[in-house]
Amino acid sequence: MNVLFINVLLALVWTFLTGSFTPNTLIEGFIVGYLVLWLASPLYGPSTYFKKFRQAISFLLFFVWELIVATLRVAYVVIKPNLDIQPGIVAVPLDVKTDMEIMLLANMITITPGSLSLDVSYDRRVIYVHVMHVTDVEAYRREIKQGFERRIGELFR
Amino acid sequence: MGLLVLLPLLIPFVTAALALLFWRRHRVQRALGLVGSVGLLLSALVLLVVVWRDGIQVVQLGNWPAPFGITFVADLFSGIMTVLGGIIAVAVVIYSHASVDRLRERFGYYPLLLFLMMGISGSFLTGDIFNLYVWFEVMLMASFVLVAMGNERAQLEGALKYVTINLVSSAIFLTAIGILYGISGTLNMAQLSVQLSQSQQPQMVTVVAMLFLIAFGIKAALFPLFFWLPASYPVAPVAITALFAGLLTKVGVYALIRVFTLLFVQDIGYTHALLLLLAALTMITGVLGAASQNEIRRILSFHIISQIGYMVMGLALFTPLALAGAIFYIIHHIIVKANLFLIGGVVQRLEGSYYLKDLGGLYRSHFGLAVLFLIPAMSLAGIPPLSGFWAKFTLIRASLEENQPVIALVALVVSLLTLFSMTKIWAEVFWKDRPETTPEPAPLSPSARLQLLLPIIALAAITVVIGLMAEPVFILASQAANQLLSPVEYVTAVLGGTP
Amino acid sequence: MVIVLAFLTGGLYACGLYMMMRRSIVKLIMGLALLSYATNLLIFTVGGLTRAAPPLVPEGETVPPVPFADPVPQALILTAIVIGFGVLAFAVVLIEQTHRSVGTDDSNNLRGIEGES
Amino acid sequence: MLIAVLSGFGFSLAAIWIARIGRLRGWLFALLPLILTLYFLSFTPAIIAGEVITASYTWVPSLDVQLAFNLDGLSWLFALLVSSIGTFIFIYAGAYMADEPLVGRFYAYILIFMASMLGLVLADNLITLFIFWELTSFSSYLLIGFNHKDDAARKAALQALLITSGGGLALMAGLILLGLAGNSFEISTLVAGGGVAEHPLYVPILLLILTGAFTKSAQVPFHFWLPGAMTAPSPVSAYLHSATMVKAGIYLLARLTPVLGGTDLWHLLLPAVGGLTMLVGAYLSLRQVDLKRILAYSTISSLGSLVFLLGLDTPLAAQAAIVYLVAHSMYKGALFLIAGIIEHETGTRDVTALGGLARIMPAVTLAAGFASLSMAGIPPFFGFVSKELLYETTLGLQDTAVLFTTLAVIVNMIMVAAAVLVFVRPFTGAIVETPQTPHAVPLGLWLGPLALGTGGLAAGLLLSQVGSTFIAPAVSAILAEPIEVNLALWHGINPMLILSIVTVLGGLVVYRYRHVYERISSRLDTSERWGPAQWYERGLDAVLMLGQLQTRILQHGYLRVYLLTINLVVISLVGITLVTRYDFAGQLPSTDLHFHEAVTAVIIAVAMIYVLFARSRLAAVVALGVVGYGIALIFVFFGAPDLAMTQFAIETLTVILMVLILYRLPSFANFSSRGQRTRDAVVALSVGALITTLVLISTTIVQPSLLTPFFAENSVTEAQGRNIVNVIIVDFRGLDTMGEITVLSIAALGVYTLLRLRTPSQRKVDLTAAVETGEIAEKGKSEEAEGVQ
Amino acid sequence: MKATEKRHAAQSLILLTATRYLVPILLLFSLFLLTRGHNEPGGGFVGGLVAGAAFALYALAHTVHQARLLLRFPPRTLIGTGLLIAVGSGLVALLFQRPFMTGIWSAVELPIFGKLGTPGIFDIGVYIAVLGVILQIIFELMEE
Amino acid sequence: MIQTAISAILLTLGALLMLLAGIGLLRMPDVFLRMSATSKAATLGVILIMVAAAVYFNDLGVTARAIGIVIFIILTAPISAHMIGRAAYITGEKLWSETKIDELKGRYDEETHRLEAPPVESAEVNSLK
Amino acid sequence: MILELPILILALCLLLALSSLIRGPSLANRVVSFDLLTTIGIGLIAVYAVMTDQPVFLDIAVVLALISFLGTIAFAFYLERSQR
Ligand code: NA
Ligand code: NA
Repeated sequence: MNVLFINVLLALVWTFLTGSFTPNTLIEGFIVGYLVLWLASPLYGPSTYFKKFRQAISFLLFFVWELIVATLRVAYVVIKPNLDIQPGIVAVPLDVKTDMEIMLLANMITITPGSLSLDVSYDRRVIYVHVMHVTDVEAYRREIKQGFERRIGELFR
Repeated sequence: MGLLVLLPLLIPFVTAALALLFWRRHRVQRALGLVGSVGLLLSALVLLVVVWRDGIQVVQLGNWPAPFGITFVADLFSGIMTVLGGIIAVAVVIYSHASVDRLRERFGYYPLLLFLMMGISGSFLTGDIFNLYVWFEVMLMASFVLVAMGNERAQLEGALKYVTINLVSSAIFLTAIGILYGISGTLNMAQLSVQLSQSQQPQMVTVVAMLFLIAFGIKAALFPLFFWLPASYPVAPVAITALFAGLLTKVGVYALIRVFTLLFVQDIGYTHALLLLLAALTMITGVLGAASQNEIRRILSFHIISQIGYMVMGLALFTPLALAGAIFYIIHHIIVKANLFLIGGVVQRLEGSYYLKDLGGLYRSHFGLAVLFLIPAMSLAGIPPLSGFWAKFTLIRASLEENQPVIALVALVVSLLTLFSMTKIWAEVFWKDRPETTPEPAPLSPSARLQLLLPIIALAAITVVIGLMAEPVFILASQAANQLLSPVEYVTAVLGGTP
Repeated sequence: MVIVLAFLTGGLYACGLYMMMRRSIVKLIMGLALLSYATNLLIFTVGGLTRAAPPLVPEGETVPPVPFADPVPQALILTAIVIGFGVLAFAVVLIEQTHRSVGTDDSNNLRGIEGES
Repeated sequence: MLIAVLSGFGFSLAAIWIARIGRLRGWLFALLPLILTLYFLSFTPAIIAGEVITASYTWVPSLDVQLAFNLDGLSWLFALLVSSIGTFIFIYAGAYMADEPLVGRFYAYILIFMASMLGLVLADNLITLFIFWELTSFSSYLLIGFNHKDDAARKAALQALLITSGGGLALMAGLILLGLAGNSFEISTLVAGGGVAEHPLYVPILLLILTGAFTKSAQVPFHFWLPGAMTAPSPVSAYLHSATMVKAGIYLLARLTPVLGGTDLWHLLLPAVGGLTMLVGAYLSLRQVDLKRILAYSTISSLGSLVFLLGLDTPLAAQAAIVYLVAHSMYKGALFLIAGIIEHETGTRDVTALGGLARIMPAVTLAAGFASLSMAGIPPFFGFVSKELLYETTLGLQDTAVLFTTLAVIVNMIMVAAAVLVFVRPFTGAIVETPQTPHAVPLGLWLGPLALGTGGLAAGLLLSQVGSTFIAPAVSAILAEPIEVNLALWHGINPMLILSIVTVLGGLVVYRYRHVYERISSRLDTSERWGPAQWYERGLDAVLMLGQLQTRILQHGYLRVYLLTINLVVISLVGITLVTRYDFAGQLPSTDLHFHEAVTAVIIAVAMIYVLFARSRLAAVVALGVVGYGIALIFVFFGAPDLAMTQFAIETLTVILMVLILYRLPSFANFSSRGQRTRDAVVALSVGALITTLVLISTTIVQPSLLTPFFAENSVTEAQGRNIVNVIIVDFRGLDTMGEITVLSIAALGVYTLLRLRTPSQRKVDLTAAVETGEIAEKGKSEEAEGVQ
Repeated sequence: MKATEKRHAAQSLILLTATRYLVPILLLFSLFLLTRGHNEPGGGFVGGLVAGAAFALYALAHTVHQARLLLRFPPRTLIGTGLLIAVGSGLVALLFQRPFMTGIWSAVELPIFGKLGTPGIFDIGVYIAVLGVILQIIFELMEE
Repeated sequence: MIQTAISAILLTLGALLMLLAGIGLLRMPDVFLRMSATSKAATLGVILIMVAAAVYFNDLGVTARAIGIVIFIILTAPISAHMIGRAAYITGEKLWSETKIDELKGRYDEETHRLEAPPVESAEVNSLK
Repeated sequence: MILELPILILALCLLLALSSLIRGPSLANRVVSFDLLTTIGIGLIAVYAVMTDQPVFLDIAVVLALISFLGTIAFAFYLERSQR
């Protein structure tokens, strides 16, 4: 992670160089710094920074995408005159193990409209999720495991 | 630098805060209690002397000029009150050493007591109406805790009423301050005095005065707002009750006197006539209530109410003599009333009860205590030449001079009924034989004896001295009254400029 | 808005006092809280209202741009809010302890020493 | 002279220790009055010469109170009576109370009394006089209640105290008014100045002062305390309740005669009350069988005679009064002491249960004989002279001579009968078996009575000297002009002599037929039920009942009604003031309103109303939170970011607090009836409406803040801060904040104390509860945590 | 971070984990509010409240006992210390022959804090005292 | 100007999302569904509003604050939902009658509130392991 | 001004949340409504800051965001405890 630190440092240097201390310049600086670091990456030897960074970005994009889609879905449900949903509470087995990963997963599930993590079993094996519209329970389990859980697992390992 | 004016506030504050740090050190707590109260008394005495010698003392906190910052003002009246606070504090702290159980001492009894004294001193000395509210709250909060401290059922029930009603009073007080600021644009009492006297809306000022009357009337236990007092005072530990009985309601009276001499003098014909009516009703209801009681602390509690009536009567008559009488009455009452409760505590300690029916025989077994009771009791009843006589005499003379025979009559009748109550206690507790069911008095350990009796003896001595040397005390009260009646002096001292 | 706030203040007083006059001591606490809001709002209203102009001096200047909201009532209310909280905290616990010790929520059963015959 | 007055007080402080010396204590204590007697006697030449010896010490000049003393004929005579009779009483008491463990206290009280009495009669300042007056009442209280274990003694003491102090308070008002009316509190100045009788306040002054004097001197209808006071030890009865204290009222009337006397009202009231008292006292005295009560009622009668005489306000009457007073003090003092001896020796005071004591106690019998003869008015005793003078005075009256002479004769006949009763029954005849067997009476006991009895004889024998030495100066003082007094036993056969003979014979007849008298009087008597003593009892009961009633009404213990009362007071005081004093101009504040503000207001309003009707306490807490958040939003809209932040934070903490507490409390219950709710709603709404009105009025009063410009200008330049609100709370008004954090700190301590402090008894209750619910383990843990600190 | 932290049956794993991140954020922000209060909205009081909220959150998620350990000092000591700091900042003025509570400013200017002066110290006292008060109350109530 | 326009659009969108949450709150039949509707819509709404503010003021401090709020909301909103949901379930909050499946049923220990995973033999859960 | 529109909508939202809060019926429902109410409050304050061009108001939003969470947790805490 010390590469991230250098990247942030470079962003700051950039803002000083440009002399304007606004968010825009900071973001500019970060992007410029990232490019510079990528070019100079051999200097630092093998680092997962760039991979992780890409994974993080893609995770973020995935999350935002999910968010927008789900929001629209919920919006539709809410606005539609008749309530046509099939809610249920589903137990999803967990592969991620650390507290941080579990928490992140749970939060992602909740943030995504239409689903809500209710609790994690005491032995951390299962997360219980309330789903607004669940036609196929197994499919839903798979969807979670393939989507959020996989990505979180990648990001942290 | 004016630190002197602040010392009565800061000494208890610092000692209390220190006591929080030495929570588990029982001896340190006790010592801090003593240091704080003695420091308060000494600083208050010096302050009073300085005020007497050099006139009103003022300190502008934070060095901000008068109406803008908070001003602390010591005139004779507040100086006297602070000294009285100090006296009672020292007496109560010493008495507490022997009378308050370890458990309470371990739960912050002394810091609470010191915080209470801090609030009281602040209330006496501040020259800012909102700051007065703050010190009132400090005082009340500490008193809330001290009343409830111990969690006995009776305590909790009494505390509930005490807390609730005082909070309503605080809300009214705050409301009044808000409106006062809205219509005058200032909070400094000296400047308020100037502003209100020139107000374009004097009627509105009178309306606000009513709010203050109610707020302080509740704190002072004025008719018909006194009910919290008999409900709560008798349930606290007796040292605390003594402190409350002596000081707390007098803070309300102090505030009444302060605002109705300094701020609300636009419509005296209305406001002070109302005060006079309330004073009469307060005297009567208080003393009648006492007549119907059969427990020492309750009898004494109701008498506080009736005596508040005397003090307010002095304010209502609004002449130099009457106001001097009121101040004299306050001086006398604080010393005497606190002492009576302390003695009641000793009686309870000896015979295990406050109920007259369970008591008796102390005239034979504890003649010294009997004499010590008789002094404040007879003083309270106005038997000459003890302090209470002079207070009563001055007020009655003032009312007769002002051609107010009705209030004089009320004051006289009430004084007779007070005598009745005091002799009732005397006859039942001291003269009557001890009931068979009551066990023999438990002997006191020598140290407890000293700690319990020393404050009582000292307060009784003060009562006697005030009675025999009434002249200097009266002159003091009289000068204080003159200061109160000429607010110009106060205003000039605070705001600067020439009188 | 002044008129609205005037009525709101009055309403808060009325509700607070009404709640306090109930026999249930739990309601008493609610009443106290409402009363404390009421006084704060009163000071705020009577002190004069200025929209969206906090009494802050911009960096590099020495006086706030006019008009600005009167900081004095704000400071007073700040103190009052805090004191109100302290008092309320104590009162809540007091009520809980009273209930625990007496076992009733009905203030009619809490007549204390006055209830003794 | 100050020392003379104060020595008694000083001695009283040491009395308890002096009393420890044993049997001789009476003689030792008597030294003080003896010295005082000699001291006062030393002024004899000066007094005869008409001099007035004054002494004045400043005490409370600001209140016109001086320790001013004035020794003239009147006060000198009284001072002599007080100290000389005191001497005998003290000796007597030493023997009488030989076995009394509390004798030291007795002497302390009686010394206080003696000193007060001296102060009273010597005082020239009205207030000083009053102070000593009250002290006599107070010491009398302690002495009447001396047998404090006895219910009757305590009751009598209280009765005497309340009656005399009640009168005393009237007296105080009267004296203050007198001082104000006469522009001086010095009696000598008032006497010299005059003019009080024409003052508009004369009538109240006179009525008030008379009330004081009448209560003290046991005039009808205040007389009933005196017989009750007989529960006191006999020396007290003799000293206070016959010889001296009860005469204080007489003294006061005599003293103030030059100031207040001579008016129609004076001439009406004093003789009327005095006459009535004479009759009632005499009538009642013969109905008694208790020796001391016989004497007490006869004393009342005599006091009535004295008031009567003073009311006549003539030189002759004044002379008669003084002679009567001296004579009475001697014989009645002696008789009371004798009654004490009898009780002491036999264990009873019932005259019907006594007899033949003459053989056992000859000296006492002699003393009793002398005193009774004086009382009966037999020449050459001094009592005879007093009776003659009384008749001479009544006969000299203009319109009422017949009435008052008849009255005097009847009263004196009864007194003769009483005197006979008091002497004949106990001392003559056969010895009667009594509860205790009487022994020879020691010197200490019989010396006093014999001296006083002999004194009556001696005064009669040395009549002219007595008249010029003792009586004339006093009379002169009363009338404020020099008077010649010529007393003689024999004036030839004149109406007075005839009346005296009639009186004695009539008295013997009355004595002989007193059974008839008793039968008739007991049938007629309704005083058991309607007498003033019953008024006193009923008055006392009424006060207690009123107190209880009032306490039930005002101090009922219902918190909600207390709150209702406060609201009603607010409505009435503020509302009435507003309506009657405020002039509504009809101007309204600005009405502009933004949508989001309106919505916020609606939210607050809805939430607060919801709080009222919420069924569950937690729902109410949520609604309360909404109100708080709503108010915070208002703070945001009107430029108060600090306030808004604080309000949000505090609100959240409040919610947490409530949540933590409330789940331990029961859910909401609706206890009150519909009627109560409506009533409370109306009251609460009225207060709310009042507040709304106040706010509306205040906001139309345009008074710009006087503080704000200063803060705005100095915040940055002087206080180095750009957030003016923060600068105010930490700097301009930093002390408020200091108080505020103190309040918080105390509240935190309070919460801690409430939750943790458990008295041992409570702890037991809690422990059982904890064991039941299995909380005990957690409790231990938390105490551990406490131990960490 | 331990994967299997021992926890109470009723405690929420999610909340427990979240507090590890939330508590420092809250504390940081509370200090931020304290330091800039003199110039922008904030101040010792709100700062103290937010800091109190942080520990309260910790206590809610874990146990009061653990929160006490995290705090290190008993709340009462914080209260006393806060009060003494507040009054002490006022007394500094006496050394400069000025009335109690007169602001004494040093020339030193700190980055966020601005100028160093006794009113700032006073605010720190307020912060500490308020923190102590809030925790004293909340801890006691939760322990009951 | 363009900043103002962008922020205005974002603000309106954010507000509309909140409105959506509000409507959802009213329309949804049980507490879990309501939370589903609100926690996300409102969170997204706040995020949009914060972005708008950051754009509008274009100031580091404001942006930092906006980011702070966003992070904090993302972190806390789900936790709130989880805590309420869990508590609601434990206290026996009724699920909507149309609810299809409830695998949580009976998993909470009544006394300790300890949550168990479904029994090992539960095929559908194990099948995915 | 166009910025009036968002604040109008948000005010409307507040009313919706309030009505839901009052409707309840269970405490959990109310807490959810309350939670939404505070979230809307955060948004409202931010919008107000933009509308009045006063960035300082954002600080209030931060405080509210940080601390209101605690209230919700406390309610949940209570709900659970009340069951035990
Ligand atoms: Na509040
Ligand atoms: Na959420």
